[in-house]
Amino acid sequence: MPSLAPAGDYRSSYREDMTIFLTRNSRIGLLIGIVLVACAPLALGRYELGLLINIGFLGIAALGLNILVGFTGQISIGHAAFFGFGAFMSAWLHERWHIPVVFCIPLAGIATALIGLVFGAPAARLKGLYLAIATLAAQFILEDFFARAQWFTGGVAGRITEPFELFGWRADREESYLYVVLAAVIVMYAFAANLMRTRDGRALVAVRDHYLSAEVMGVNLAYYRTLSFGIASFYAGVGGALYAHYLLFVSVEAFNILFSIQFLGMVIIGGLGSIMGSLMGAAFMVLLPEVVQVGADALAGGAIDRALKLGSSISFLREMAVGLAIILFLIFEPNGIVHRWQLIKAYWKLYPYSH
Amino acid sequence: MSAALQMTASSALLEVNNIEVVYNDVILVLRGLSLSVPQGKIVALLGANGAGKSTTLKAISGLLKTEEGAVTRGEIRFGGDRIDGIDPHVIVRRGIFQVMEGRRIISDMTCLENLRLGAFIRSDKEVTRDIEMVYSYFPRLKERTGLAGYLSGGEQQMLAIGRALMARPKLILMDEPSMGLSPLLVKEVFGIIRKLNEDLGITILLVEQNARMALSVASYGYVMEQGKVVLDGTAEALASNEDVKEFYLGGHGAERKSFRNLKSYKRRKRWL
Amino acid sequence: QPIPLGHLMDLSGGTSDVGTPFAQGVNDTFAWVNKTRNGVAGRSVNVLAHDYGYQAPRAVSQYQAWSRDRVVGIMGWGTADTEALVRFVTRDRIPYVSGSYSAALTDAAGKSGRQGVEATPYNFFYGPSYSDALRAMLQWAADDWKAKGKPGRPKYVHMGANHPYPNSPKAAGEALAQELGFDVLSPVTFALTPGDYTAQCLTLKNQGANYAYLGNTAGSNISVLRACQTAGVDVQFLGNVWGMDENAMKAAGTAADGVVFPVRTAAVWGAQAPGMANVQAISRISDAAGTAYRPVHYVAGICSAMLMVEAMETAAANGGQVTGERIRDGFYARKDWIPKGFEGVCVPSTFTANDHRGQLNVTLYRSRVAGDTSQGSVKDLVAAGTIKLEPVTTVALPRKAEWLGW
Amino acid sequence: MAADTGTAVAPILAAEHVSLRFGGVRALTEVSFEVRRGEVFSIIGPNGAGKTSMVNCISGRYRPTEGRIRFDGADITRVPTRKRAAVGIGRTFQNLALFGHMTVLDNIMVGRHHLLKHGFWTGMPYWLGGAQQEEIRHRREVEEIIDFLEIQHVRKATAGTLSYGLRKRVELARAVALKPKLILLDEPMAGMNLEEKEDMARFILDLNEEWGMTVLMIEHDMGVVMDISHRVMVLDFGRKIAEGTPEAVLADPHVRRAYLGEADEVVHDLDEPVTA
Amino acid sequence: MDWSLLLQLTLNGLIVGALYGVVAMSFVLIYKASQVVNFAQGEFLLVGAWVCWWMLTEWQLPFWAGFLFTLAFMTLFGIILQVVVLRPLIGEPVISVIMATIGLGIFFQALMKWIFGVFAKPFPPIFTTERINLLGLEVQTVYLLSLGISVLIMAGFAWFFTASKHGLAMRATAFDQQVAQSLGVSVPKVFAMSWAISAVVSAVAGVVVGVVNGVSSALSFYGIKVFPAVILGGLDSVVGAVLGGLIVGVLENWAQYLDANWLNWGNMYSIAPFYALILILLVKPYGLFGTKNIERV
Ligand SMILES: Nc1ncnc2c1ncn2[C@@H]1O[C@H](COP(=O)(O)OP(=O)(O)OP(=O)(O)O)[C@@H](O)[C@H]1O
Ligand SMILES: Nc1ncnc2c1ncn2[C@@H]1O[C@H](COP(=O)(O)OP(=O)(O)OP(=O)(O)O)[C@@H](O)[C@H]1O
Ligand SMILES: CC(C)C[C@H](N)C(=O)O
Ligand SMILES: [Mg+2]
Ligand SMILES: [Mg+2]
Repeated sequence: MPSLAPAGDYRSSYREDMTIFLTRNSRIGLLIGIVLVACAPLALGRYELGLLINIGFLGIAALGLNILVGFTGQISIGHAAFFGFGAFMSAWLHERWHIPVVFCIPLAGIATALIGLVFGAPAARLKGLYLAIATLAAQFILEDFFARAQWFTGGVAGRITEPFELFGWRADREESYLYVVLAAVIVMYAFAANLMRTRDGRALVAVRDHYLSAEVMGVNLAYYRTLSFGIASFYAGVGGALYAHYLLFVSVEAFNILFSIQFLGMVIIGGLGSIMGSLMGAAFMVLLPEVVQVGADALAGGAIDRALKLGSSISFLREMAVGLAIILFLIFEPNGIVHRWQLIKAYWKLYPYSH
Repeated sequence: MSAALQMTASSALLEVNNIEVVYNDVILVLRGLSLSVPQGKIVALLGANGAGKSTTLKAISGLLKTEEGAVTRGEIRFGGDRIDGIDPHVIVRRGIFQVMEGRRIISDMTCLENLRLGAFIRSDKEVTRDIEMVYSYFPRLKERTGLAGYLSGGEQQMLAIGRALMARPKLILMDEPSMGLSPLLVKEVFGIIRKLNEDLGITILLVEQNARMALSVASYGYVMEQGKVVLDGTAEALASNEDVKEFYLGGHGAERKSFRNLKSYKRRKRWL
Repeated sequence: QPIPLGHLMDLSGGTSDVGTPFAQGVNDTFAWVNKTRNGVAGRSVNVLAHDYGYQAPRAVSQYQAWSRDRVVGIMGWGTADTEALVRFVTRDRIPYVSGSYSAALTDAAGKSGRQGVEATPYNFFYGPSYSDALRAMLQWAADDWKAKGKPGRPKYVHMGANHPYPNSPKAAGEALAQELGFDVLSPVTFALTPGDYTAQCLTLKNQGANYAYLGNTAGSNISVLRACQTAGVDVQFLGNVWGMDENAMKAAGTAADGVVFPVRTAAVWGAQAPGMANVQAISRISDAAGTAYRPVHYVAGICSAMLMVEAMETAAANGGQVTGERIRDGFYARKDWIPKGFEGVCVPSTFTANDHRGQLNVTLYRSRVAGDTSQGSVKDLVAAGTIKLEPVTTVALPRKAEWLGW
Repeated sequence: MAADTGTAVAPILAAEHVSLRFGGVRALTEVSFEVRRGEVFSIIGPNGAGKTSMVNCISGRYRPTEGRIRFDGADITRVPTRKRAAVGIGRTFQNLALFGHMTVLDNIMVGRHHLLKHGFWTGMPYWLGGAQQEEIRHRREVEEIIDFLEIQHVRKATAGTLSYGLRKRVELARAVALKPKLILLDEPMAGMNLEEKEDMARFILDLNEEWGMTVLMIEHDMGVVMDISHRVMVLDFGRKIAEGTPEAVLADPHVRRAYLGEADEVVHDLDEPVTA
Repeated sequence: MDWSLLLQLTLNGLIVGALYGVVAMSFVLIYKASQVVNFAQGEFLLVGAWVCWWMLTEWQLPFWAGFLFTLAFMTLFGIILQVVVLRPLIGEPVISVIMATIGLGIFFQALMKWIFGVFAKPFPPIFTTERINLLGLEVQTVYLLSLGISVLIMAGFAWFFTASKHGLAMRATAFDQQVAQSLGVSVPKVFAMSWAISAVVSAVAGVVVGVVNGVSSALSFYGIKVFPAVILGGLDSVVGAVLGGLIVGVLENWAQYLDANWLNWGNMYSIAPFYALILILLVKPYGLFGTKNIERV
């Protein structure tokens, strides 16, 4: 039985064997990553920082979806609506009840989790694609609600939100808000990693892999199916709230089905059932259109530009690129970025004995 | 080396030459396996769990492809033509049919529909007649009119064998046909296997854990371990081999060891 | 050193049917200004165009990028996004010429005291507000009803998507309709996308509406027109300024025949006017052959852009800096303002520090479609007279204080 | 061989007139039996006789159409499946039912589900609130099971890639992790060669004798059934046709006809003298 | 209660619903063959409608010729899609394939806008009598034609899945691709066939809608409409798909009636089917006709 456990693996206590990161290198790598992001404002412009922030809050929401889709095996096509709910909730909590934004964000997450539980209730009974399509209905129903709940969302006109503030420190610029998002990402990702290595996380995966035998093991199917919606919505809500206080404006238009689909794309491109993959998927989805834009800009004015009307078609090209990227990814790396990454690592570890 | 190679290629319907199989590009499972199945004979393939028996069958039937496995070395010949690398549905048309491990019947179809699907590659008029033939082998299938998914394990196994018959193959690869069958049915199934071979002239490569039964119907046998053939010979020769007796047949001569008294010691002979 | 100017366009979203020609007009105009007039005060205008797909959040996020790039002004588009950005542009002092003619954008000093209407000192647009245009159409409708001598009270209905843009004149229109003696029916909702609106038309027919305001853009309006034609609905449609144009007439065919709608330029493509030569010159920027037919929105785009251009020139005059504040003041510098060289094309506008209702004279046209429009280009159809824009009347609205911002 | 379990001890499991119907199919008809504490009890019978259905009734997958099932004195007929783990019933499945994408270790840890207390509230902040301690404690016990079943070498492997025999063993480990009083084994030896059957037999006996679990087993290998069970019940067409010690049951002509076929080479295995 | 309006609305709902039914059937076809929910179904409509429009206006073909060409084109289109995109995904988890269809949907939606622009384009007149009066409701002739086509297609599908061996092979493939292959079924061929048929059938619907409303990217909304329809009917039931389509069509129209007369919310027309979807699923988790999963251990 060939084992893919990394070489140089000398763990001797169960505690060590149960850490999130199997090797010291990966732990150090992560630390370096965090430090790099924290230093980003020194090197990057506000535009690039904005992209990082986007990756952050989308990554949080994508992680939630990954818990639902990747770990529990329930497809949701309504994630953007929950993301939106979190955004509106945070804005509303602040405006209506004057709760400081710091608290609004987690509260919005919890409120969204509750809504997620409501919409997840059918999950206890529905299987597979029937459930997926029920979430599609949730998407439209919530969108409709956003468009009409004037008191809550500002109706179709949307709602202006306030920037993040903590003890007089206002994070209304990319340079400062980056840290808010970074902190949130760390906390939320650590939570997820922990969840997956404890009872409830395992139960979620068990329900996905074989719900009948999970039940025999004492796992309450209805509870966990619903819970996974709650958790996914919690993440979506937190992500949405972070979005609201970044953009400073929330409107129903943003939370459409295409956005929901993009979340699915992030999860699948990043790697189903992979925690870090969610972040990678989010990064991919955020950066892809930028790359297309850069490409189009590079061609601007040239013959190709004139022939294809690149300038005025850029939106279509971006959309096409997104569609194409999803397809190509699935064809060439169906297991997601994370898998590619692991293969690269495994290759070097086993090099030169690849078999 | 082994007797397998001494058997003349001309009489062999199926020949597996020194193949290597790798899963997921990394896991090497078969390491230079060779065997040969003569036309019109039953050949048994024995081996421990995980030895690679099912993998061998899947390599022959081409189904390996569907599991991210690949034959990376060696060749497989059927009736003289190479068939490694060919798509499984083409191989079925050439006359090799695999009865997969774990029955794998289509549970949301009826028995009848499963049987009709067995005849998918055929377009002759005798399908209906063959269905009756299958029912004559397994009468209880006729009584089960509901979805096949609700059949008991044994009934599903019968259906799986019946489905293979519907394809009228030249060679059937059977992966543990007796698994989960009651003694009565095991006997029946082996009777049927023998009958298929004798009446219809179907060649059979049989993977079995029930070595005693397998060797009783087979004319030749192979023993695998860790992806290689470690022993082969005529059924009689194997049946009288001491190691085979010890590890596969479980008895020295007429004696049988009780499962109760094996406790705490572990005998394990490895050829490799 | 070029002057950065933002331009939000909808080339791909819900209103891209009219957004595309309008944006083309704006872009061509700035390119033309850069080319023939050496930009503004010797500096070329660097137009940062962005297709935001008619999604307000994307507009806001783009705005934030631009505010970092220190754009001096923005050519905007939709109602939802313009209204969402009001606070931001006011804070950052960035003059904003929108394609949205929402009346809420006209209360520059915030003196109307209407609930939910903020001061919009930096928002401008070229044309009568949606509400004023609708008021004009209602007055015409009241006259029309009388002229036809039909018995009883006419019935009026507002139709459109639940969206800030169609919603914008809803209350104002219904209030005036009431005043003018219409029975106001409950509004009919239909999405901003084309679709099958037979059910809506059957309802309309059933309710017996006589005058119906179409609040959406052309693409979805034509679906309604066609469905209502099939269902045999006998109603006079009143189009929104963005709701009808030559393209829509071609797409809708005879179903579009008879729709009355406001046109906010003094001349349409192909008409004779002193300013038309410049319009054609601008058009040639993106159509070297000079063969394209430009719909009304293209021309309106030119006039809107020219307001911005001249306001910037005013700001730069006498060695001044082209700053947001100075550009805003540039909008106040003239009365009955027609951009130079566009006489007979652009309609005069007047902005004051308290009142950004640039135009109160509303010119109404009627669409005339005679025969099959599916073959041939808009240009051919207009040339053949199959499609015609027929002037109806010009309504001069009073500058009522209570209508400000509403 | 007969068990030292006297009738004085209350049975751990009792099925009382259990019937089960699926539409027209009568999977079980009026089946009653008792499993005594500490014994190895086997159910045999032809395919489709209703053995798995019986086990499903006990583990809660199916609810009997009629009749009752008592466990440890309490009526559990209506207890939902998921609560039966806590009641003390563990099982394996006839067709493998592992969590294919989880590691062997996690598979077994799922078996601890009902013994773990920390949910997601305390699980998320792993280091606070004791979730870590709990995990470690249970991990230790699970490792004992892993050692016992000799699957150390695959503990980090993904269950779905294991060979059949190993999977069966992992499934057993998972059921054992439940700490059940009664363990239900549905054809634990199917698909195994002799050597592995011997191993499995040893595990079952150890579980029974050293871990003190009562075993209810369905098995078609008569050698195994004869050797390790204390008592045997025979089902045929959903009805109980015999019950008793293995020897007695196998001597029953009715059973021989229905299950083993007329005495011939299949049965001769069993008639061979057993070297004790 | 206004009975004549209600009658007309119902009739209108049935007519439009039949079209939903046609699209739903082609959706169910792919589902039955591969367990894949095709999110690009709406784009199939769109591509079909645009191609036909192109033939009719730019090439000035007569309707029947353009229509036949469209069908031929869509057959090819379905096959090529399958070969290029879906074949490499055979054996991957269903969700990956579903995601690929989403990618396809996004791609073709944008591509069509890019090629044909964003403005709705009308079809040339096709029938000499453009509309026919049916119980007081003016109905476009194409719609009536589509009603006939739907019935034909439905009968064809019903026969295909129960009686033909290729239908069986398709179901087997959906159940377990490996098993289907072991039976001699060529999974790629089955998929190619299902995608081609599905594309063709949707294109028929696309052309009909295009003739009625003009062609525009909004046509792809039918791809979303189809979800309530198939769920109501049950994902894998052909008859259910048609019934689901009819139900959704009628429901929309009744919702409009309710809305216009009492609620005045203005949104029920588009949202009511989704509420209905949720309600139905709460009562019948497999829709009205869907087959239940077999849960046997
Ligand atoms: N799809 C797969 N991916 C990776 N490894 C596999 C796969 N299938 C089988 N293996 C590995 O290949 C080896 C041989 O498996 P195979 O199923 O051929 O054994 P077998 O001899 O049939 O055993 P059994 O008697 O248990 O059925 C095992 O170690 C197994 O883990
Ligand atoms: N969920 C179900 N729905 C319908 N029929 C069922 C269901 N479960 C079992 N049956 C039927 O009940 C009968 C008994 O099945 P069961 O699985 O209990 O047999 P078994 O004794 O375990 O057989 P085997 O030894 O082959 O596993 C069979 O005829 C089977 O078809
Ligand atoms: C229809 C478009 C012209 C957008 C419009 N300007 C609005 O107010 O939203
Ligand atoms: Mg095997
Ligand atoms: Mg069974």
